[in-house]
Amino acid sequence: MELSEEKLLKMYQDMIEIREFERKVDYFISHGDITGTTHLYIGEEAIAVGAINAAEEKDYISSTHRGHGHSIAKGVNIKEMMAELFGKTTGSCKGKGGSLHIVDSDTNNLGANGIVGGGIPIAVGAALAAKMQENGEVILCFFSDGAMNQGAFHEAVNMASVWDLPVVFICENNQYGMSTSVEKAFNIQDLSARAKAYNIPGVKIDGNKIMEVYEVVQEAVERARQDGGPSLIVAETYRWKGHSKSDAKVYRTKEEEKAWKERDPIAQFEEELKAQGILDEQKIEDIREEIDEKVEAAVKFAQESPFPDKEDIYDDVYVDGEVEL
Amino acid sequence: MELSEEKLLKMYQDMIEIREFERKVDYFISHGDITGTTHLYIGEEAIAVGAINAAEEKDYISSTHRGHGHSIAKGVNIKEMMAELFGKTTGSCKGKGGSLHIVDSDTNNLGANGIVGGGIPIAVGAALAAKMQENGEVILCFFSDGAMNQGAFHEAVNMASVWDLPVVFICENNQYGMSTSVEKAFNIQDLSARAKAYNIPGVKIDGNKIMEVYEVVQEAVERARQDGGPSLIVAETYRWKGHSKSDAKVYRTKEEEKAWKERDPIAQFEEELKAQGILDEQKIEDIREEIDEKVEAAVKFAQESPFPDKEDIYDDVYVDGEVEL
Amino acid sequence: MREITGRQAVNEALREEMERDENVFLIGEDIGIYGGAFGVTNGLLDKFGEKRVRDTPISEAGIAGAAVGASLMGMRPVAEMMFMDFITIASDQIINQGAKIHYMFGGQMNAPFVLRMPAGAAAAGAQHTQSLEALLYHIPGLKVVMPSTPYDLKGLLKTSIRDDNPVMFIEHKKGYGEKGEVPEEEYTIPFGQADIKREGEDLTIIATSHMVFKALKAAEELAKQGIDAEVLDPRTLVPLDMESIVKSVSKTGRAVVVHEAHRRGGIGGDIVARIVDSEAFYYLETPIKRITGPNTPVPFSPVLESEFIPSEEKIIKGVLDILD
Amino acid sequence: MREITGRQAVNEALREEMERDENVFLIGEDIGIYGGAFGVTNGLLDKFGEKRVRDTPISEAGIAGAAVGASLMGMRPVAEMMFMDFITIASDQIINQGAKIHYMFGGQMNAPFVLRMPAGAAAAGAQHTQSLEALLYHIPGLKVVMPSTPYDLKGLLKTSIRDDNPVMFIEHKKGYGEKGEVPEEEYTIPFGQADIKREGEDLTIIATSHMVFKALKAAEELAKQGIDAEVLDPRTLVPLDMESIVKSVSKTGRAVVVHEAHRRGGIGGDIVARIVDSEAFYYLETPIKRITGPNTPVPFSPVLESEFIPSEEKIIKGVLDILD
Ligand SMILES: Cc1ncc(C[n+]2csc(CCOP(=O)(O)OP(=O)(O)O)c2C)c(N)n1
Ligand SMILES: Cc1ncc(C[n+]2csc(CCOP(=O)(O)OP(=O)(O)O)c2C)c(N)n1
Ligand SMILES: [Mg+2]
Ligand SMILES: [Mg+2]
Repeated sequence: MELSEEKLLKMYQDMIEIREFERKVDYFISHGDITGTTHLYIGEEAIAVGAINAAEEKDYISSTHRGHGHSIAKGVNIKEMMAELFGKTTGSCKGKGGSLHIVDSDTNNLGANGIVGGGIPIAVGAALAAKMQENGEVILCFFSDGAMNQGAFHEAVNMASVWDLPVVFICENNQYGMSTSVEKAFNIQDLSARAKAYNIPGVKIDGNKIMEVYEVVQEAVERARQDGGPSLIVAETYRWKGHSKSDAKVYRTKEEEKAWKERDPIAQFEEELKAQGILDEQKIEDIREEIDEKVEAAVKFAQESPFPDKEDIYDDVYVDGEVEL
Repeated sequence: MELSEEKLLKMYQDMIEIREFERKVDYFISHGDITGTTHLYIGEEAIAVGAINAAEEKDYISSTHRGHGHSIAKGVNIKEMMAELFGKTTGSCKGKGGSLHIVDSDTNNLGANGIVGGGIPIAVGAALAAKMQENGEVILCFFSDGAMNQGAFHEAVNMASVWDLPVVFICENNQYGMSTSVEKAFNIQDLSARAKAYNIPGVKIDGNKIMEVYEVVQEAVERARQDGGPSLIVAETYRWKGHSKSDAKVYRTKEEEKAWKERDPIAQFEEELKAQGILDEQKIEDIREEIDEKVEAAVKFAQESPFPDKEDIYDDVYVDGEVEL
Repeated sequence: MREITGRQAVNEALREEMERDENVFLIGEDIGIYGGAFGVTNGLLDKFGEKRVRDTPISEAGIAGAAVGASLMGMRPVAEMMFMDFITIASDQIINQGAKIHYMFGGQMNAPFVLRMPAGAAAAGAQHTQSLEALLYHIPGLKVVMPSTPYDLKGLLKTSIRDDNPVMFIEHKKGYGEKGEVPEEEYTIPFGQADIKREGEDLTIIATSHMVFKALKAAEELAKQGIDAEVLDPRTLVPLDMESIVKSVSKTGRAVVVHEAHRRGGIGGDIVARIVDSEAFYYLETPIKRITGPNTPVPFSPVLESEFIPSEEKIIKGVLDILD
Repeated sequence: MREITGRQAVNEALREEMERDENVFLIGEDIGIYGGAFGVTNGLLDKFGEKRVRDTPISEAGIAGAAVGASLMGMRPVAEMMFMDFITIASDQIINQGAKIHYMFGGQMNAPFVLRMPAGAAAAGAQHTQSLEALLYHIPGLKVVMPSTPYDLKGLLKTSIRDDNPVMFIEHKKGYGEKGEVPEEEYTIPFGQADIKREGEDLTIIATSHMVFKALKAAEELAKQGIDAEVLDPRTLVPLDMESIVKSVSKTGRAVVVHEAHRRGGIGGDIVARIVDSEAFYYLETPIKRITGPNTPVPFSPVLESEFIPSEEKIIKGVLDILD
């Protein structure tokens, strides 16, 4: 896999940006500036960044409730995303969506989803369109382990398989759906075994190794693009933070958390890039500084942006026409 | 497999009874005495009879839209079932259910289901109860190929697997869901491969060979009874008739139909029993006569029974209490 | 003018829209070689091929999701639920996804798909006979169309396919066999325009879907008794043409609402409430009656099923009740 | 009397019923060690073990189906949907199976399960905030309970668990934190009995779930302006205590109905229609107003969400409108 230095650095930057963005979100959630709850992507950065960079810009993604990382990797304007979390009118969804519904049509991002597994049939529908339009576009469909036990997963993956649709199913197996471990929710250890039920390629990979993610996803994307049908990739990873704001994490041990943190996807990639002479301490510092500024600017934008007007509640229910009162 | 002559004869009789019952239904459907539509079990008799006889009386079944055969094998009173099809007040459901909702709590029959796959989660719930009650009961859950692409199948089988529930999933693969062939609806040839997705035993068998059905189901039932968890059995078969009343069968060939009819499960079993000296022509004639009489009696009962009163519409909405008008 | 059936009307609308716009395609169970459980898509596979008349596995959530997803990419899917009762399986995609995408995404995307589904009692038991329009009517973001005549079926289906929002298109099984005049020429019918199917002065019968035919027959009977009923068919439930309803009820001072769905929580209650909350309240001379299916599942037995379905006689009785 | 929160009230009801009847068990997502997304089942795993407090995979159709199936075998499952919005995934099991089993099987079987689910807007966007009671209210065979206070939550949940029919038990997220008096002693509350939460002479405010608290506050405000509002909480929607509603409205001659759900097709319309079709019609001095969530999905931004939820001010304004 020969990647340009530029691309490798971009991927590294994306990972840092995700982590720093999420740290800020964590802060503002716990301080009440962001209302409701949110699901942080910290610890899983290698998957979104590796996968999305393995595809082309014209390709699409569908995302999840834990979706900030996917959106950043796909190129969302983080000012707008942060403003959305703050419920501001300048947000990605004009404040109507919040964290669970970040979307970005400019970057071919079909949006996050508050329903576990809810985005999978939609991704398959998008892939059906791509196939009918013969435009060579591929859809990356992200979800986590919990979603694999939704009926929607089953129906949609089967349809994608039967019709050879250009979609890559990427399971971010972060070992838990909320408090429920994969051991409790599945009777299989290797979730990629589910691919056999649909006769599509299935592979389990180390989701904390960005280059592994990149390579495997790229292969799957190219196969899909050549009309070779869908694949299932299960990337093993871990969410460092609680499931959401109010999670006391009583269902897992500190040791387990520690072990996974030692396998930090960013630190691992950093080591690689250092070894390749692409990164050094100075460069890392520069990058971090740049990203800090970018994230700070997003926060500032979000904070300074106005809330929507009350009357905006009636907009966007229908494309045309009015809401009945 | 040592079965008593008595039991073998009973199984043979059940198969004949199903076929003759269904032939009568076919007649009365096409003559308008039975309204609506119905789905005939002709050609698939070996599965219901083999499977249900491999279990014990105390075990339960859950059935499908093509459910007359399961009900007969489980011991339903065919007078009541026929009366139900005629919409009579003496019917299994007092005329409220019709063919799609035959049920018989006396014989531990949890009922047919109009929703493809709809009975699978219910069977799993029943199995959960059996497990909690530690009563050694097993649930036989019948469905056909089409149901395997319902999300409900996926969710329910996974739960049964994770909790080691005493349920045997029996797919009657009759090659079609309505007009849609297994080839069109699946990208796998052997549907029992789906078992791997849940790490349960999965096996494909000849569903037109009753003793094969019997043996494989018995093993699965005993495993389930010993707390060994669920299994998936895919029994290959064919429905001789159209999907339902109005089916012109344009989606399949006469040759295919002929080939399958040559593999008639009843004729095959008859040959076996003859070879074993359990059956001869005289005995066959006696059995057929007896069953003809039984089915005729059911028809007579159905025809002579009264329709419900209009006011009966308001009964049975709730166990207690009234319907709001 | 030529007469065709409801079934043909739907078929023609699909055919014409598929000819007009190559992005329109059909997806559903057994809609291809089988022609649909009710024969509605007959012949379309031959004309447009498997790509545009796509048979699916029995996966209603998958079908609805495919429609949502494809619609986001510029396609114009027309998905079929073989029976309306099966929206229960697809309802996450309908209610939480399709209906809300435009709104929760702040207008960034829209989902222009149509979901066609036959409703209504027709000898098939509790799980194949429901009229569940109230469930869709409640969900902001959906448009809900429920036509009666072949003319309305055709014109409104064409409008539905061209609409930029998710449209729930509810057909009635018994409407497939009803005949009516339909011009050869192209036409569409705008949403939100009720149709006065019969003019009258003494009271307004607001009836939906197949009940329109029964209401019209009841009105003829009533005419013999000197009662002049107006029969108003809303045709689209969302948007609902309250203006015409209010106008009619203000004129007649009396109303009955007729639908086949269960009374409790049916759309009839909402229509009553909207009338009561309008200027028509001040013209009301009598309570507004609802003549509907009862609050029971739909029973199978023909005797019970015909008791379930609001009959001409029950409509007449309901009308006479409020005229006393 | 001691005061406890809505959350504690539900928890106590579950605990007591599980102690009373060993067939009662809980099933749902993250209800065990996590104690439920809203902490409602806290401590129950410790007390009753994994067998009776069963965490599931994220499979709502499977959960509902498991509840239906287990209930047919003599168990008394209490299943939780983590958010009411997820009934969309389980709705085939709820609507086509659980609700209809007793009826379509001619009374041969019954399905005594409870489905608990938190509804209501609370800063979580369009897919986690809906009040979808209208969808359940429409389906014959279901009982639908929607309590407000801790006292009602506890007493009605106990009744629900003992009921022999499928009961949809709708909690409000904001009700979990509300405090109220709840006796130490055992009690249950019968279905179909509305509670007059405040007596008054000038008009009737019919309010459900968390809107009861707002209606009571509005009534206090109105009292300062010399307007004496009666606040009626139906508590159970199916069965609905129309007798009390008709009595109250006949007394006051005026009514407003308040719910958080979207107006169109919400239960408010049905209640209005039932009032209009009752003897209370003849006592009505003004139109009946509905004060409800608008016909839009629930938006996320706090500014928009608080515009969505009917406020004390809006209730007061609605009341003043009809009093003019
Ligand atoms: C259908 C549905 N069920 C339940 C929930 C509540 N919920 C939100 S996230 C979550 C856990 C999801 O687990 P997983 O799919 O593994 O994603 P992860 O949070 O691990 O990224 C649950 C149960 C939901 N949003 N949607
Ligand atoms: C959820 C659902 N979708 C569609 C239907 C309509 N339908 C009834 S039977 C049937 C075919 C079922 O195929 P399969 O499960 O293979 O059963 P078979 O008829 O072959 O016994 C269909 C599509 C239904 N009843 N339920
Ligand atoms: Mg996970
Ligand atoms: Mg089949």
